[in-house]
Amino acid sequence: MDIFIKIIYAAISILVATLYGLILIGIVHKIYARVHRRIGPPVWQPILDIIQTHGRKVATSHGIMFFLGPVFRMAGGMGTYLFMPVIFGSVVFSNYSMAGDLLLVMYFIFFGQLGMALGAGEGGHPYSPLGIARGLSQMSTFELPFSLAVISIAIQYQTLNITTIVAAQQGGMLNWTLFTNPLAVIAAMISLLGMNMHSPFSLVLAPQEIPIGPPIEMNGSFLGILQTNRALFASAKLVLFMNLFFGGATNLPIMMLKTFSIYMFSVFIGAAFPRFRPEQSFRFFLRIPTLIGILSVIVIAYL
Amino acid sequence: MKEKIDRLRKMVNVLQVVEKHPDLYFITLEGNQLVMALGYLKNTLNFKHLAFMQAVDYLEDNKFMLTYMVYNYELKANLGVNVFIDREESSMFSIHRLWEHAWQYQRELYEMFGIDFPGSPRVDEPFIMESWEEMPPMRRDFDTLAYSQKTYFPRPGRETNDPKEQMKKAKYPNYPDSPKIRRDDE
Amino acid sequence: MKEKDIKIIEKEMKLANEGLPEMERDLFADDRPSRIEPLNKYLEQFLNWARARSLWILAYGTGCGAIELRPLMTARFDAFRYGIAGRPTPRQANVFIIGGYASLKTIKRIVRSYEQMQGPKYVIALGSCTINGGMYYDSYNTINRIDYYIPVDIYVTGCMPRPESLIAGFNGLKKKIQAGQCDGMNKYADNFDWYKANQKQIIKDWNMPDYNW
Amino acid sequence: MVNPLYLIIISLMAGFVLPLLDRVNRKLSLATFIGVLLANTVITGFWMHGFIQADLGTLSFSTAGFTAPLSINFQLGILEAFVLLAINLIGLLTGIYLLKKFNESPLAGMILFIMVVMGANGLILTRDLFNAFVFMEILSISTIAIITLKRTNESLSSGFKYMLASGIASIFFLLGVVFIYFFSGSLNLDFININFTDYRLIAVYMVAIALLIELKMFPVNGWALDVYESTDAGVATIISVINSTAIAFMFYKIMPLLPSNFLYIFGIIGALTYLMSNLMGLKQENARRLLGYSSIGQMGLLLASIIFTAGLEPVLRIMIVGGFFLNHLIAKTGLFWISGLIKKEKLKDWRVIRSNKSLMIMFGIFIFALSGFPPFAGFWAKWEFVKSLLAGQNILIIALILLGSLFEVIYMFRWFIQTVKGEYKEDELSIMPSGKVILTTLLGTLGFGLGILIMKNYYGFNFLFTLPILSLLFIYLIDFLPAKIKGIMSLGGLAYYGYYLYTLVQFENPIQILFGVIFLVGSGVNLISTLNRSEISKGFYGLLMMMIFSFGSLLIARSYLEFFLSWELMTIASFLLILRGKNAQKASLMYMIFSIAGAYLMMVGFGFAPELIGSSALITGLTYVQLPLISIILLALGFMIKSGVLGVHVWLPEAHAEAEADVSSFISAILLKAGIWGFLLVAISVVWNAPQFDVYYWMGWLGVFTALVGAFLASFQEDAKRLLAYSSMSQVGYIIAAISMLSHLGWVSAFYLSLNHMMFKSALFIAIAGVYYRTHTRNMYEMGGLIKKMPLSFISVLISIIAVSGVPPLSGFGSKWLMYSSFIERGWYLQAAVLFFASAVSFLYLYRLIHTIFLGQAKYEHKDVKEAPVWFIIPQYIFIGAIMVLSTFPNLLIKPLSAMASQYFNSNIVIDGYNVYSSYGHWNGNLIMLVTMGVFIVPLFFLILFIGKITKVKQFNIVYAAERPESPQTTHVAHNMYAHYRKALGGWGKPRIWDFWHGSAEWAHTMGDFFRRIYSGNGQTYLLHIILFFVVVFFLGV
Repeated sequence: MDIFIKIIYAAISILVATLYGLILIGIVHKIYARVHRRIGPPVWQPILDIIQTHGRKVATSHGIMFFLGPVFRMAGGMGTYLFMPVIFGSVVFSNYSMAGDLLLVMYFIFFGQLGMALGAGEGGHPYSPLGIARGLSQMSTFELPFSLAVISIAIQYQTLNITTIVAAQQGGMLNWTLFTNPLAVIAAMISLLGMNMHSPFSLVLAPQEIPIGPPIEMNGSFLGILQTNRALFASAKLVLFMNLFFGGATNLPIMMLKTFSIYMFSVFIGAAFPRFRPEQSFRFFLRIPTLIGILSVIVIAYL
Repeated sequence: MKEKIDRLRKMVNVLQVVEKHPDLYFITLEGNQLVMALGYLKNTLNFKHLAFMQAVDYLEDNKFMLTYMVYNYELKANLGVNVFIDREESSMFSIHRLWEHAWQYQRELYEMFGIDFPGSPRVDEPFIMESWEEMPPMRRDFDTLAYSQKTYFPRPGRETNDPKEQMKKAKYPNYPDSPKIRRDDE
Repeated sequence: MKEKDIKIIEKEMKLANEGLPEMERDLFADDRPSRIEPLNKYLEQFLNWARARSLWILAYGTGCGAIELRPLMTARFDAFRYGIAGRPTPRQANVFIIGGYASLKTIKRIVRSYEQMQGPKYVIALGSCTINGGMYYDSYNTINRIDYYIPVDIYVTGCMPRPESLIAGFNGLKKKIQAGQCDGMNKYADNFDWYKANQKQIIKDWNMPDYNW
Repeated sequence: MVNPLYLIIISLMAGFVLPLLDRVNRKLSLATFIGVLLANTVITGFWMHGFIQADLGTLSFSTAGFTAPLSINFQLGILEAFVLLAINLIGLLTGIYLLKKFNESPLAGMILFIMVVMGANGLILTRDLFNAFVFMEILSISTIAIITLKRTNESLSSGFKYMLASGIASIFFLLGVVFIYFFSGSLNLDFININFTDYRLIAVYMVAIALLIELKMFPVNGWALDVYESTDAGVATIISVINSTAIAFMFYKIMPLLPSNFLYIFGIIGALTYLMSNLMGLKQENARRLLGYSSIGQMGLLLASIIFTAGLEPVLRIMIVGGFFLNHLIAKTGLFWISGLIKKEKLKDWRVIRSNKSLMIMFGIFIFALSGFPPFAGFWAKWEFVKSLLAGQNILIIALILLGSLFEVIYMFRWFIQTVKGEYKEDELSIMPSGKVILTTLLGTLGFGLGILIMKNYYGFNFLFTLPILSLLFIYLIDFLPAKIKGIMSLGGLAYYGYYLYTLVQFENPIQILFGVIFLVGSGVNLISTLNRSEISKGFYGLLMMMIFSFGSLLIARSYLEFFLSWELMTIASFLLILRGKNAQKASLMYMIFSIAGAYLMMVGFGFAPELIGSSALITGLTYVQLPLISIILLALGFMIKSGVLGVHVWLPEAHAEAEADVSSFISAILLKAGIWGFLLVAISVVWNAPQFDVYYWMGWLGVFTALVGAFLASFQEDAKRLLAYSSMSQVGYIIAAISMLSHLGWVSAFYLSLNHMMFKSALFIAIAGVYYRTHTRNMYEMGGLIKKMPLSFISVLISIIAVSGVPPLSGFGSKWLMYSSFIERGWYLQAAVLFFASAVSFLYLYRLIHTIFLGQAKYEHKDVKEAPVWFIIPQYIFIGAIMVLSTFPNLLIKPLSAMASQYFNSNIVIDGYNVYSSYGHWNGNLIMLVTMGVFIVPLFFLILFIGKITKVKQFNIVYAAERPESPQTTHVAHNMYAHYRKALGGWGKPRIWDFWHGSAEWAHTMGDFFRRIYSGNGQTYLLHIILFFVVVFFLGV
């Protein structure tokens, strides 16, 4: 019985996160439009888009792996989300965080990416592997500062358990990692730019170079699932960052406020900068952010 | 400019010189002296730039006129070099070794007029007319209207008006006839 | 034989793909497109409502009319506020704007892209040239009636029509979609042989499969 | 006991009688000739028998009715008897070998031959210095005469050079003898009992230098090379073996007279000779001259061993000196004989030897024997010699000898590989005289038997340790059977072996069981893939079983020697297996060189290690001894070479790539683990007896960077097997780093990774083998789209790469989780970050592997490709099944592994149901699996529900910017897939380590070439060398 309640809670949690993520994307569109002095689409436009893509009557598939690619991607997003506690102290939003710690979440992010990469690969379109090669390469470089930041906070809190990390940050803003370990947060936030793949790090989708990269062959419901996942995955990543660096959240509005602020960080940077070339992007991550990350580890561990 | 043409005269047989403008001359040469003349123009007389090349179909004379427009950066002047070639066995020397980009013009001329340029790269690849099977469409004896009506399912009920007459009729009935513009070749 | 059986056989009939060299026939699908009926009337109404508000244009400027899409999408006219967005791949787009005259060379690409779009899909024919050839009616190279090659949902006349008329066209398309009258996909499938014959009549070097999935 | 005088008398008599008999009939003289040699052999054989039967001490025989010192006396002890038997036997065999030649050439040849043998016998027997001089002269002069018998320009000139050198040597010797007599009043070695100090030194010095010159020490040996090059094979044998042996024995006899500092210098000269002549041999292309260099080197080694074993107990000394001596004797004789049969000068022309199977095997045996591989005598001698040198702290000598030995191995094996693998045409076949082949075979068998004899009788090895060799022999006997039968027999044998080890040997430590599973169960499953071989596959299963049984022996080895023996047997087997690959010349040579270098490091490392107490397996035994730091470093380095750690990894991709498809998986999945096993053993010792210096901290860094560099290199490969090889390097880096942590969690993760790596890497290699079997290419960009043709292989590769990458829910995540937890717990933070980076980079190559082979565009030429053969599929799916089970129930593995590691450390992980808690975090593999399945199924159903009418399209139905794809080749993104990454890395992406090793090889060859130039081929230069040598060595000594 317990399990069923847990499953229902998880379903609620995922629904909320997905809707929130979709609205978030809608808001970003609105903000971009306002920056361009446009009116912009309604904030629920992403939801309409998803209904539209699922409403396609026909679809083409290149094979089993192509078929399963979006499923892997969605499972990756759902899993990443489900293995994290979203709201500190909430039963509904604690998800399956008892299954593993921060390492699990970090590695489960790859699950969806790998599956999607395989699915897109079977599509046979040359842009898919091009985008994936770029994405994987970039991923390997921004993982370095991120992992350094994670190690830094693991040293700081003497644990890898996300709930414990959040608990340690309760009781005032100054307890947040942002203020107790600013170097780690800087390194992680820069790698968040890469993770969110807004420009200047939008190598994978790169509409003018390899339109639109891996999902170029994805159509109909495949695309719909990918878009749903994009929303869910975005909110999962934001929740992760919120938990690790910004004190977590004790209720839903706080969660939304914090994740929204974190997201705006990369949105504004994305609106302001043009895209890097791949090698520029890789070098960027391997230089300053990595140094900041190393510094944060050294400061925490040895000073 | 004149001086340059005079120097060219020493090299080749210049049949005709027309001055359209102080900066724009047209000369007519013999076909078999063309490449030599262009080479001389480019290398010695400093007409470094081939602006374009084109063909005109003189159906009545059974001739094509090819025009090579070259440009001198020092004089800031254009020189059009005309040659007449036979319309039936239309063929001309390729100048892609003088100006590399000429191959593209030659390819177009081959497709549109059927003028062959032996040795020009990719000259027989379709330029814009993939799978064209009729005669080259720019030849004046090709009736495009008939072809279009035969091929492209014309929509019935279409009315075609002369823009001038139509404008006059619909909008400016009192507008006087504009003076006839005199053109040089008339 | 009953009519029903004939239909089934037609459905299962594979395309010959005769334009392709023997070696390449294995590399292209040879299924025929078929008519798809909506599952449920009310669901279809709901979906049409959503479809009408989420129109994804294929970012493919087939002619000079494509120049009008820039002001349409940018700050002046901002079509995105109606849910009209560009999409770089035909797999994901559902609106195809034929931007003006379609030359011999372009019609091949238009057909290919149209067939690669996943239905329901809509075609907006922009400019006079798509209707009767416009000023190119007597050209050796410009087709006169686009609807002989792919089904068209909305025509926007003019040469060139301004973005305002294009937006009007979109509004018309929206109304048609919401009314469930945009069935180009099924029309194309039903009259597949006729369309194909027309296409093949002008595209002489048919080096693609009969239906580009 | 026959009086040794008869040896001399018979020979002299024969010398006189032969001309007479020859008048009668050539057959008669030949018979007499052989008869004399036979008689010599028989007599010495009787002596040897006598000495073995009863300890007779040393017998002295005097001449002319007087006793020494009045008369010349012969001394005959077991040593003399042994050496005499050996050289007379070789004399006899060479005589038989040359029989045909003597039949056709003038009689003088036979007489001279007998004289040489007689001179050698006399030199060995006599105790009188002047008498020794006489015998030496007889030996030299008859040798010179026999050289010049050939009557070519080269042989005449080389004979003349010989004469010059030996003339000077004789003068020195004679002068020295005169001085000795002057100082001591006696010529008899037994009666010279004064100390040759101060000015009297010159006396013995001259004698010794004379012998050194005759022994062809560096650099006064230029003449000898010309001799070796220009003479007949049989004669070269005489010079290299009989002549040199007798003089070396003479040196042994005068050794007591020499002061110790000179002895030390002579020893160094011996070792230096070994090093230099082998260094110069590197550049040789002429077979005979190469053998000459090798002979000279071996003489140097012999000299060094005679000098440096002086203080040892006699049996051991005989073992070492006799081992080197016999090894040289047999191998060099054999090689010279073969060179006589081949009649080709150039090394690469020796490939005609492949027309005669047994000769080729013998060639291999001689090469292996000369390089000091078990079970040949040289191996035991080298082991004991290094040990004794270490006891005497003679590091310099060890360095010289081992370096020299390395060079010898390099050129010997280059020759071997060239010969065995070179292209050869059928019409190059030359008919070999079968008699000589039989003789050579006899000799090879003799050498082999001798090695086995030492192994069984001196060391008394357990049956299990000889099993690798026996299995090789046994399977060679049944090699005519089809491969499938042999494979199934091997599988059965392996199963019984595993059962036997498990039940009867009784593992002392669960870690042994873990590695037993990796070695034996892993091998067993991998063996299934070899059943695909349809042809007979000659020699394959023998080598394979030899390798597998060596793995087993490594597990249960109880002493350093047992371990090292098994290690070397494993090296032989794996080398020959790699060599079986089609283009494996370079790869196998590199493997051999690096293996040997590693083995030497290990040998020295074991030499430094304290003696073990008791007879338990090494894993227990090593815990009771404290290894010195130098030993730890050397051993660890040796093992790391075998596992391909950064810096010494260059052999690894070559060997993996070029080995046969089904061998690569053995190398990667199992052979590398042998290195890990050794590394672990050293670490176990360190855990209990921590060294002063934290060497493991740096090894940890080495492992970490191995992981990173391996991952990067793998990403930039075009060759699928090379990619997997670098991936193995990367994974081994993880394991090395995890072991180096010396913590509980670290070791658990190392064990976990080892087992996991064995499974997924086997599956991957076998899958790629299947792909290669069908597509006949290893270049990934030539494949593509095979998922539709080979779905089963695809699934297994998919599961494997998920397991490699560490993505949950499969078992790879367990290893990653354990690893990072342990690194953070241990305080190795930056290392953990580098490993994070490495594991992120590993996605690059994994995706490349699966994409470029299975996804993307299929090629026209692979239209009719079928699924891999069932024999490849079965083992893959066994591994995949195991991975899936361990992923779902990770505690099946974590619990025992934790128990293994907690023998050495305090356990700090708590296992509660399916939960594993470390001090930093927790992990519930089972729940992860369930949740993952849940979140996978939900979108799957959703998709199936909403997808609408789905059309399955083909590979060219892609949106190609409104065009259609031109061809699969131009549409498949595969070649240089990560070009942008390479560009981003800039100068860091250059293969510097390759450049380093290439540079080293180049440098060694240049040095060899440089030193070779001192041999100008001019007799006067050689004389100058001798004089300079005389002076310089003297002043060095004084």
